[in-house]
Amino acid sequence: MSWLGTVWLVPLYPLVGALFSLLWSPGLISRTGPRPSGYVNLLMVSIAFGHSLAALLSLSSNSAAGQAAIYAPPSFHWTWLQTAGLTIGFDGLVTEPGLIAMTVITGLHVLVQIFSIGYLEMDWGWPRFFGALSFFEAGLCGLVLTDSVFFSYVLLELLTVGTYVIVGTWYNQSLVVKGARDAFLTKRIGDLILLAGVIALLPLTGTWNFHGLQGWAADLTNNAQPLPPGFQLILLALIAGPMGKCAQIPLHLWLDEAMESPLPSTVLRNSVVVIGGAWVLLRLEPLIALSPLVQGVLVVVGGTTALVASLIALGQIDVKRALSFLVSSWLGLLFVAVGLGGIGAADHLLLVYPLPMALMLMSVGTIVISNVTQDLTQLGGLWSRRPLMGIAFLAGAAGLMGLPPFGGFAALRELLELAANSQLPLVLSGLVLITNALLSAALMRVFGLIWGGRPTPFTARSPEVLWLMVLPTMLLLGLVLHIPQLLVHLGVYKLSPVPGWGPMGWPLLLSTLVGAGTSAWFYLRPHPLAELPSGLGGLQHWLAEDMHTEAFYHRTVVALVVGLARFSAWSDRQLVDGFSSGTGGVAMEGARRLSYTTSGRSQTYALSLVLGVLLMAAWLLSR
Amino acid sequence: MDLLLLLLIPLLAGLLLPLLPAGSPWVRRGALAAALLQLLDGLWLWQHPPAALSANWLPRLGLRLELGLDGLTMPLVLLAALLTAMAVMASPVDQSRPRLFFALMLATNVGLIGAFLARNALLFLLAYELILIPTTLLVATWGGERRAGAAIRFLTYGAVSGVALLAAVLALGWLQPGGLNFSYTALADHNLTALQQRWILALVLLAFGLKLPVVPLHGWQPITYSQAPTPVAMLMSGVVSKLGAYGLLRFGLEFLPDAWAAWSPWLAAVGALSAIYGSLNAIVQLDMRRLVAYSSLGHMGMLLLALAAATPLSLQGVIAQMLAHGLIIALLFCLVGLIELRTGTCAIPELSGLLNPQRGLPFTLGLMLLALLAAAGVPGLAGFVAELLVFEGSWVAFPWPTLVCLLASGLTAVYAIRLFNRVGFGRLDNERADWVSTSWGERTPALVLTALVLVAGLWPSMLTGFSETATAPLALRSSDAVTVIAMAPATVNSAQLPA
Amino acid sequence: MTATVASERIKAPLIPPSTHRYADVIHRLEAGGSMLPDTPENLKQIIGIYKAYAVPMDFYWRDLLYIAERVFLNPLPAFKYFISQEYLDRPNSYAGDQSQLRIWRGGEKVHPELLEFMERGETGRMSKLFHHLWHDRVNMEFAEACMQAMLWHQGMGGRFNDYLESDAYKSNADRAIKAYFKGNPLMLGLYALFPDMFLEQVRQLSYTANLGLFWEVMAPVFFEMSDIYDEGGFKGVPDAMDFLVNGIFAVAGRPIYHHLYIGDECYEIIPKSEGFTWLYEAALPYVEAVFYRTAPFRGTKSYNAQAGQVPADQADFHYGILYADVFPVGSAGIPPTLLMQDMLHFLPPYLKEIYREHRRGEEDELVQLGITFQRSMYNVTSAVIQALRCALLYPLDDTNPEHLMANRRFFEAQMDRFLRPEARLPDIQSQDYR
Amino acid sequence: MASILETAASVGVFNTLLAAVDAAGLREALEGPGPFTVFAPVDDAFAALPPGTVQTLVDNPPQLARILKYHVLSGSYSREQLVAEDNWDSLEGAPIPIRSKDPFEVKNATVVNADVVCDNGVVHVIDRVILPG
Repeated sequence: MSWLGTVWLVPLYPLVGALFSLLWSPGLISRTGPRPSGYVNLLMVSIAFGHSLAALLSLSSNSAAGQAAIYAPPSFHWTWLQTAGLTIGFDGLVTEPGLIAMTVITGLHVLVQIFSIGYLEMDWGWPRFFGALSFFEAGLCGLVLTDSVFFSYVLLELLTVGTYVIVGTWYNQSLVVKGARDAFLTKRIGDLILLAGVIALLPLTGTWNFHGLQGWAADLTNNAQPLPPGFQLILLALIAGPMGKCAQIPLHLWLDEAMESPLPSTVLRNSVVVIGGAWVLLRLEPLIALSPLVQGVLVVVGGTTALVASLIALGQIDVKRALSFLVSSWLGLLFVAVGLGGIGAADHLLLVYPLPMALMLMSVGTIVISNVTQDLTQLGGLWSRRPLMGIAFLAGAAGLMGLPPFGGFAALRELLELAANSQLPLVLSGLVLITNALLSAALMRVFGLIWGGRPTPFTARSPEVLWLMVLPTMLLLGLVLHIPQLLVHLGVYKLSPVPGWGPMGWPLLLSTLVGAGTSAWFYLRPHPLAELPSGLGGLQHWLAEDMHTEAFYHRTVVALVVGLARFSAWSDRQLVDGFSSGTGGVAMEGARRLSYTTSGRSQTYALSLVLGVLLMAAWLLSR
Repeated sequence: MDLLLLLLIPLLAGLLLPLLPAGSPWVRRGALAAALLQLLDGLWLWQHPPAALSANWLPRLGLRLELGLDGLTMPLVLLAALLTAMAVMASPVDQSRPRLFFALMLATNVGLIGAFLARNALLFLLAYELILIPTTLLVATWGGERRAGAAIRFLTYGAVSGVALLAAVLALGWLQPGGLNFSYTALADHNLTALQQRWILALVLLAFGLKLPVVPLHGWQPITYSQAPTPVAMLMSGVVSKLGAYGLLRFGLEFLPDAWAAWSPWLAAVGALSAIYGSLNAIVQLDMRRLVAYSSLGHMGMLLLALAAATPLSLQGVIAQMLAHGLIIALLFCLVGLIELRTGTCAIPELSGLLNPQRGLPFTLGLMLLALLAAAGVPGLAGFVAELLVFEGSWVAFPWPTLVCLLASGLTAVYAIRLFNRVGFGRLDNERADWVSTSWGERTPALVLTALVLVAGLWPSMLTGFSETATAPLALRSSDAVTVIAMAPATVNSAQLPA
Repeated sequence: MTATVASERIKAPLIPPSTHRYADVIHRLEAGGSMLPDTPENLKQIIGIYKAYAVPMDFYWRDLLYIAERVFLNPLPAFKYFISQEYLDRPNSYAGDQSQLRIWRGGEKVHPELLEFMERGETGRMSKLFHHLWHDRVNMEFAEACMQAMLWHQGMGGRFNDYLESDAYKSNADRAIKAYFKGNPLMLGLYALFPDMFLEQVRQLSYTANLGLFWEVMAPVFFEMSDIYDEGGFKGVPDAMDFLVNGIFAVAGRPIYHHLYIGDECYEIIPKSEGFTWLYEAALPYVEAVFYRTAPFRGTKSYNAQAGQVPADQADFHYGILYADVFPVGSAGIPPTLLMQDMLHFLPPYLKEIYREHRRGEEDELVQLGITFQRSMYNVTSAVIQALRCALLYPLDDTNPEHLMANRRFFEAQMDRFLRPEARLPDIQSQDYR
Repeated sequence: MASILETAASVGVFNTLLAAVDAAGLREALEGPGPFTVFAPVDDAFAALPPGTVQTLVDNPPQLARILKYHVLSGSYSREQLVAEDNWDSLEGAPIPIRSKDPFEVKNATVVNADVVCDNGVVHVIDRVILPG
């Protein structure tokens, strides 16, 4: 069998690793430590990476034989359920984007699991943690392989469960408990709405396969048929899943709270896991294109998130959160691209995003672990002693802001071009430019507050950390710096004169320079103006607190559910319970009358019942 | 004869057990052996379908010993046998008054199997009534502090249900044109007028709605489940309540289809109400057993929705939900029982941090997480398969109630996570943590059930494979357009992608 | 001043009783006792755990010195826990015939039980690499975490931390770095680019040497205590504490230094002639950093900056063993688990017996021994407090009331640190705390 | 007049101290012009330290020198001058607190004989070895 033909094994390797972790359940292997579970998972993840890389390489050697080879993607089929006319199959399809995604996912997992060995050096919870990481990888690989919207839902839901487990790694800690709960429930809301859409979709389209849906949509357009009634609602339901996964407003709360999980899992979550939602969204694009309403919703949701989340990120004092809100912001831009029908731009935004984000988080992780704080106000002055990590962070930041020749520039420029050609050119391109400026500023602010300025008591001693964390970070740094070359090499962008330069290049560059430059001026050296945001006091606090979204949820959704639950419990006590206590009381009375001597009332009552049945039978017999 | 064996094994064992000397370990082992033997027999019969059995018993009464096993009852018989075995295993080794206890458990089993095997309405009725007595005694004798009240209430509701069923069965039998006839074959011929069907259906709904239960007939359930000893709760919630669903399927849908079809929108609404009501109530419960009880109420609501929809797919969903819920709820009660056995409490506020690997109950809690996720309908576990079939099957018939049930399914996640967060996560209260960890013997039933829940989730034909031919003829509606085109790779290449 | 137990102490007290919340403990300390109540079981527990602690400690100090002196700035120190034979055989300065001040009567090489564990582990005989990979080994990570706590908390008494900023240190380190990377243009180039990055690493290694030299003393002290107890010595907890007090004085003046060996050549990064002593530059900072401060466990405290669960001031860190919640030991995110696991392998039979009789028996040994360890470290801290009192204040049997009041104030100030709610001092007063 | 060390040698109760000064290599310095103020512990003070304390120090001259330097002030100060301040910086670097004027107590030691004037400084005889910290 070829590497390509057996690519369905890739999600299974890490799954085996995750199962292996069960050996270290309490009471099984306890006289020795849990570290082998990590090594086993790393091994399985590496095998998965090797396999997907080999498959990717053999695919591109196929492509040398001709375009046709690429467009004859191998497929595999596995029927999960077949009953009463319903057949649900996994319908794996090995496409080139899928393989690229899979290679990125598995490769990043390898790096992150190595990183985790260092980061969690002092931790005893390896089996659960590494098992959960591998579980994530299995889910994501499955997601890029399946051609079924149903299995996409299934896998997204499993990722939700994985999030719960992994955020719950440190289950003794109170905020972890809360974070795990909120992450699970918020994502589940999105998932359930998605499920409703998935369920409603089938009777309409007769298929759950993305390619089938594409065909159905094409039929609809070609025959100029009207949209089926309720179809727009179904579409809205379908995009709810990606919205939850991509932490878009109003389902963005969980990402912030999920930051209570160990940092290595944050690296993966903020880079590839959130992308899972975007992946599904992109595959639904042919359906979305049918409805201008839904497109508009995407633009509004994505645009709002992009702008607001980058503002919130600017106000954060916790370094993990400062980066996590940027995740929402960037993916908001992707939503805008999908909403504007720019599937190419969205693809590219998706392509250039994960690695720089992972790189920044990994470099920040090495700082957090050695300096015992995530508080940006307690960090500073690390450039001279932690330069490698500073460079890594800068490379990651450059890869996300619109700064040529780095990775993110071309994709952002395409988005800007798309916005400029849309129906609302001024508003939308303004949105993109402002978001980009804010994003750049937020990234530079994090860099300045950690590496710039003067050392604080928390950073007075800050040696570089264990090689197990530095090495993967450096490898990723190399990779991130090479993304533009890779993209040019693969023909995604042209070199003119820098990768992906084109119309609207100058405004984008300008917005980056304004944003990053202002921020650098504020934060790189201890500048009196750096106190300005805190001088605004309330505003920064309000932003840092995520504009009190949590409180809002508490007053609305949570209050509603709790209120309803309390009401139904009350009515249960008053009506149903009261009623049956009443009847119970009558029955007790009857039993008491029947028997004055015995003490076992219920037995007596049972006896009387049996007698009744027998009498009835006797009466029947005698008839 | 094969069929009779299914009944005779527990019957004989139940009669012989009391003859053993008190305190003999063989009482528990004997009960377990009987249940396992019955399970084996059931599995054998599954592979070698037996001929139906028919013999005269009391011909004047229309009572014939008609027994049969079809795709509808096969899985339920297996479930009953399995859960009896698991319940016996889950009973404490030092069970008080073991001879009576296990004899009553086996008596319940006899009643259950009898009801499932019966092909005669009167026989069904007798078995149905038979179950009430041992279960009541089990709750009344071995239950929790408020067992007397619980038993009374259970018995009251059960008696009402029994009387309603009695009336319904008698009416069904009397109204047959060929004279008194309780045979299912006769009843399935639908010889009743619409008015007659409606009256009888009202009785049937009352009878089985109480047993299932659905809102607002569930008054007995929380207190009974919370007071019943663990094995009894497993058996009652796992199988006895399924008798309600089975009864609705058989007596309502099969025997009274016209009335059923006429009332099904209302039934769907009641189902949706039950689902949301049960889930909402479960959210605020402070007692694990009551929480599980309300969760069961919610799932029974979904079952009713699927029954009301009565499409081929939703009926498959009914069977799947009966099995999945039977396994999951028994597992939940089993685990809650284990926690209670060790910590001495079911009160959620008093527990925390049980995941602690050294002094908590990490093994139990690990299984608990799986069980709760299964109850919450997370993919990969049995509950999801059932819910998917229910939703997909009911959507075409009743979209709004289905949506409400979906919402209820979201709320199941709320209580599941709330329970696990409070009980599993957090810091263990060390003052309380003075217990020994669970033994492998105690873990076995939970392990077996977990394995089944997992396998059924990954390989759903375990839930649906039994019954497809049996449910299809019962469908009132077709599940229009519900066919998923299994996209063959070749068609993908040629049709959708540029060459 | 040797073991000044004032058993025949003044009948009529010269000063009024303390009104401190821990007045009982303070009176006990003033009578020459320990913070840990003097019960036979407490004695048994602490001596047993000293033994179980000393065996892995024998590995810790050897490996720490190996890392500081040999592994040094190896950029990929994958085998830093694979200690060389030379360091396994390295004579302990306070045990064996060659020692100038012999504390343990046993041999000077690595402890035989440790050797056996390294050979067989809990799983069986296999190669070092497999033992390492199967995590059937000593958890050196914890030793390094203790070192990092000392490094990160910086100045906690002594001159060590200040010296790391001095020009003398920088030029010594520079010489050592250049010598270490001789013939390695890549690393030398990096060094030229980012000298501070390497210097900071060397500072960490200096603390590694510091901790290694500290524990080199503690291991024989604990071994000797275990031997004395096995022979029937030690009448009670105060005896055990006095042994520690005397030990602290005896080695107070041992030099703390950091040498680097490249082949046979020695580079003195911190020469002995700087006059750094065991007591001031190692023991006291160690107690402050590890017993009192360390860092919040990620498994129990959120590092979320907005939650404010991590104090803004290093001096407010109180997460050491004297404050730690031991019950979650064995869970994720609780670093001391590593140490507890290390001690698990070397528990003396009488301690296992105690654990078998309580709580969950063998299943929660890790937690039970963690609590024992906590008790024992309260006793060590008592020894440190008594030693400080001895060095800086007055004898317990002093007849000058003003001197006694000075002692009282000192004890009360020490006990003030245990007024925080997390402190386990009240718990260890009871034998039921298990 | 004699130097500090000569004075000490002549008294006969400073044998340990003098031996320590030799071991630490401080003789030359203390023979110098100074002037110094020396708090000189008597032999009994050294003997009162737990066993091994002095030996370890003698084996390690730099460390011993550090402890000894703690007993020395730069400059010549009489009791009158000393009690006027709360703290005096020792040659070791750490401050020496003056606890009490009467009786004259330096840190936790009592001065048994103050103001022994020598030609390169002043000696105050104390009954306890004082330690920094």
